[in-house]
Amino acid sequence: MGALALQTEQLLPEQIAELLGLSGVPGEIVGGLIGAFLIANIMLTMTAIAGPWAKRKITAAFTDRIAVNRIGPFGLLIIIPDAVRLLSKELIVPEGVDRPSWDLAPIILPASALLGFAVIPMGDLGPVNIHLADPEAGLAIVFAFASIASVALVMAGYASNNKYSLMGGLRAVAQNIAYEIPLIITALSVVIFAGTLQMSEIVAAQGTALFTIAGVSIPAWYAFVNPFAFVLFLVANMAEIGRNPFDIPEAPTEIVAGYQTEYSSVYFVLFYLGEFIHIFLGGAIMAVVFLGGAAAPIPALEFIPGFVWFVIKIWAFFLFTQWCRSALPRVRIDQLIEIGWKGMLVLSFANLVLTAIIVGVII
Amino acid sequence: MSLEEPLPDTVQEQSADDLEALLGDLVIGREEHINAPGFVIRPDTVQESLRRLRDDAGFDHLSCVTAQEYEDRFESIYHLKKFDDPTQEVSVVVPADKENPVSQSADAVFRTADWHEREAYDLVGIQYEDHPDLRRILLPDTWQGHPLSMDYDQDQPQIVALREHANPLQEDHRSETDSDTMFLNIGPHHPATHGVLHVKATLEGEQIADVESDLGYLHRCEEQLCQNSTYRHQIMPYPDRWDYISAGLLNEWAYARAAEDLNDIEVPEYAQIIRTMGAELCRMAAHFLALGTFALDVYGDFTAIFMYAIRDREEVQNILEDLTGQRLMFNYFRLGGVVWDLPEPRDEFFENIRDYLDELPEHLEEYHDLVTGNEILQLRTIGTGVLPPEVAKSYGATGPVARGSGIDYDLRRDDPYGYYDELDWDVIVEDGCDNYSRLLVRMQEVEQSARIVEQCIDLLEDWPEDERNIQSNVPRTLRPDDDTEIYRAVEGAKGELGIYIRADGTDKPGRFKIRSPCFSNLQTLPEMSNGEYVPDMIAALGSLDIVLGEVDR
Amino acid sequence: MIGLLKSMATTMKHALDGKTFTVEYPETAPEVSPRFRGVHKFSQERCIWCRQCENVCPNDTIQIVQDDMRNGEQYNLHIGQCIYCRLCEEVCPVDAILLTQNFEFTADTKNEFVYNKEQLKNVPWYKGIDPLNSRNPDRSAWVGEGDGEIDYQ
Amino acid sequence: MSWIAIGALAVVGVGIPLGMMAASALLRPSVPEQGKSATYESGEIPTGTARSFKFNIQYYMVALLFVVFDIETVLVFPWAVIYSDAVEVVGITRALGPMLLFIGILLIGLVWAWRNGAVSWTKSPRATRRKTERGDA
Repeated sequence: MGALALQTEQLLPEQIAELLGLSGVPGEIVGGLIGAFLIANIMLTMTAIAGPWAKRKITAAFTDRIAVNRIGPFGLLIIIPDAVRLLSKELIVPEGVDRPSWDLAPIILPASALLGFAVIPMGDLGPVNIHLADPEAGLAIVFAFASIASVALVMAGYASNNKYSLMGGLRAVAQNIAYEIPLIITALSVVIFAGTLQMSEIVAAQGTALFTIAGVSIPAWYAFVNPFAFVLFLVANMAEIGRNPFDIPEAPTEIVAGYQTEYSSVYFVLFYLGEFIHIFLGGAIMAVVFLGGAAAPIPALEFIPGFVWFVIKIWAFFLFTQWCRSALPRVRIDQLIEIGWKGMLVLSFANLVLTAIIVGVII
Repeated sequence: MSLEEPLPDTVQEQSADDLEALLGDLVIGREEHINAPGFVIRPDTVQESLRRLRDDAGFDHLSCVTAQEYEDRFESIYHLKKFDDPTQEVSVVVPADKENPVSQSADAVFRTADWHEREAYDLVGIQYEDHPDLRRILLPDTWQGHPLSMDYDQDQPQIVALREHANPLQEDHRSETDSDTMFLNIGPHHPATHGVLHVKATLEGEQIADVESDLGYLHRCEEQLCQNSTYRHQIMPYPDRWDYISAGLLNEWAYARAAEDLNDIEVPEYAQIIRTMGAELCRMAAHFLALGTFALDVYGDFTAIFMYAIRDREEVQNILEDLTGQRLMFNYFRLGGVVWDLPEPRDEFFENIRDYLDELPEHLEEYHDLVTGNEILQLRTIGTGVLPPEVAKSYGATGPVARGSGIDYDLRRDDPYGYYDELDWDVIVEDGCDNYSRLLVRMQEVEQSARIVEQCIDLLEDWPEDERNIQSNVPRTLRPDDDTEIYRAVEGAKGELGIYIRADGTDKPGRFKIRSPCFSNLQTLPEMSNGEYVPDMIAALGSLDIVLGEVDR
Repeated sequence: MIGLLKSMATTMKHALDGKTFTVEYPETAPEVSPRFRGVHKFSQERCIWCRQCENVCPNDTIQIVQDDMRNGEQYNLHIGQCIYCRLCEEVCPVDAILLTQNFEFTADTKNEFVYNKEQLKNVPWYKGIDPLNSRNPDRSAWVGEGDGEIDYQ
Repeated sequence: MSWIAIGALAVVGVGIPLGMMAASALLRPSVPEQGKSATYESGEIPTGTARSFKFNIQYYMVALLFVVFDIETVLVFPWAVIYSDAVEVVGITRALGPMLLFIGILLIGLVWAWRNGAVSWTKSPRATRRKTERGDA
């Protein structure tokens, strides 16, 4: 093998470039494109499982029902007819829509969510390190990409020329920006520990053991180091991705479907896709920042590839969103804004200052 | 405690002559209805008469307004009751000119008259003077003629045009403030309107500036259907279709009670117990659905609570299916009794009910964990959709809506029928007046219904075999005397469900009027939601627990 | 906060106990109560063409055509319009019409729901249950002996 | 170098939706009808346009506050990164003190906004008035 031997520390594009025997900028570009295509397809696959199948199955479990079980094992093959069905629906363009932005919004939403995954280290699968890029400002970049989504939502809401859509779009933006700051400030309290914004470094910083009880070592994941920040981040994250109890931008019983009311056919699929990738991105950020990235919880389980652990963690987050959906009512827009500004913001600052003091004292 | 008759010193009682003296020269004639004395008054003294009866005699509940046309005149009947003692009733009969039927509106005295008079105008064609907004209510605005009037051609087809709705606040928005409003149609095809209700909402930002319900999408001419059916058999299947969400037996009882009193039919005690048991099972099923849909409105998706409530409801429906042969459209009551005795083997049937009742407390506990104990739900429902008791009374709200506003009014206790006064149970009253109270009332009423059912099956189990008489001897054709009139109400799942019947000497009613509790309850929606947020309006609508089949009839 | 956790614990309990309330319909056909009222079954052999069922039907679902001699020619029943009130079965003096437990019927158009006497005769029993037995004890209990007219022809 | 890879994902991220749109365009039927293209308003004929109404002022307030606090978080980022190193070099007081002051000033701003009701959802005066009018009636 020799020169072709892959090094797991290398990022995915470099590995691909090396495999193909390319170097320099052309190698970067080809490797980048192939790597990007791989990662995008991983996310598409996960969404395809989550949307038409897992979401129904999970909801059914909470509601004592059976749900999809006809096609394939456990009904898994429903994904294929569902995809065909959704793609082959007629696209209805309502009167008076603002055409360019109405068409752009369903592209921007999934794209922005996918883009976030560029900097997420997803662990290694055998010799392959699934990590596209590792810029030094990784954490800031992922928040920046994720928040592009609000632009898509307000575009969709405004362009649709529909009152429900407009209200949904406005609610989405108000909610996103109200919870953006607590989200970032809480993440910063973790950055104080790690001392870096680079994703791989944040993961590496959680690699040590926090303490050991009866031979079981608890890893120094920031969820265990600072559980308060973890809970705050979880709540802000739920609001950011618009899941119950913060699903007011879509609120079916009030504003029908919010910003996606007027979308049909593939445009609707793209919104759906974008939302699911957003949930997974939310889960990925949780995993990287608080749950040790792709690390196994205990050393004994390290034989399982990191990528599997990573997928388990983001699916755990997805499951959590569905769990909340089964049991929690949605809050009202005014309550949401007040919880955001008066509760979450203050708590996140308190958390930041306290963390800084504790870290300062200990060091 | 609950079954005590209201204390005599708190509720004044007046004889018919007292009332006549009170009304004085306003009275131009007397009528005798089976349920109450009737006073004929001139059409321009409606407000004065009703005000005297309300303020000086305590008749604070305008239960129903019935309009009808005779050969020589139009007539509106105001059925008045007391919230404190609904057995005291009086009918105010207002004849109107045949050529030019104009009558004074009672809206200034009882707000509930607003919609009832609009319905009377719509279907019969009486014009109400001083009415704030006399438009059609059940039929489209462009409809020609009044279907229950005598000269109406029932066979003539009509084309009804769809029109855009005008923003009711549009005219004045520039003069008052510079902010703008948005007119929004919520319904008829909307996830939260419980059927085909159309709510015209004027929004200001996220708040409701004005809301108006537009009814009639599910109008099926139920009154006229009943007028064309025979007393003995053909009417009974229809009440199941008013409040169709499994409150069927409660509805059937409303017709049975009115028709039995009209024809002097006795119901055997054994049949009364079966009726009571069946009706309370229906009430449980209806309240479970109300709980589920309310959760659906507040939680947003078809979440766990909705499914759990449906599960419990299905259990009740299984029992009802064994008893009646259907899950929703029971057609189980007959005049003078019920159609079938309990299913054989009886032990198994009792066993099923007991099993269900034994599990019920655990399930209710689960709902309390899931719903009422949930802080976000409390945040959402406590203090929203407030309906003060005086307002509720003025709008004629009844049932859980009234009891959630602290009005202690339940016809099962206050105007006893069936076997209720022999049993031990409580009327649930909560005085929070908000969405949360109405939710609590329903959940506790399920417990009380379970108590009633349990006592009923105890009685039925021990009933001697040779005395199981399920039906009294009723002629195959019933022809009540010409011009006898009766108004009788029972406590339906949503409130006071009343039936007015005027016999015309044939085997079919001359006028059949349904007083639907949902119709009156829905009228309170603007009171509860103006100035509130859109989600609270949705929650308030959910807490009213309307069934459009009963609103539109 | 306690309430929220309790709510979530309750739904999780349901998710984990593995019980389902729904069934896989065609494989697990539901138990139907013996009294259940489904599609009608008609027996021309029994029918005496008294037309009481047509008379009592609240919404004109049953249509009977007779010749000049009052011999029955057609017996049509619109099962899509029927409200399944069972009054026709109740009034029938000879058990010529019965409501089976059969609730499964399909058609492409509304007109196909008009069953003639042959189709009505061929309606199958549901799971082989003959409803007559389950309803028999009370069949005539409701008919009073009062003074009203009996409308046999 | 990582920007090339991120750019590649951006290309793919836009390409996938476009590809799906193209696939759908090949598959889907098109049966235009006037009734279909009306905007959805619960099955009623829509009134007016959604864009004619003015936004609730509340949305501006929230947006303005967001801008203020978002710029602040940008300033906190570098501080958080170097904080633990800085504590070792210059000690806790000098590392934490200025940031406390900075956050303190912002919090005073938040308290001011709070007291002025900018972070509470404003109630529309007309809607509230209509409520009281109804109540009095």
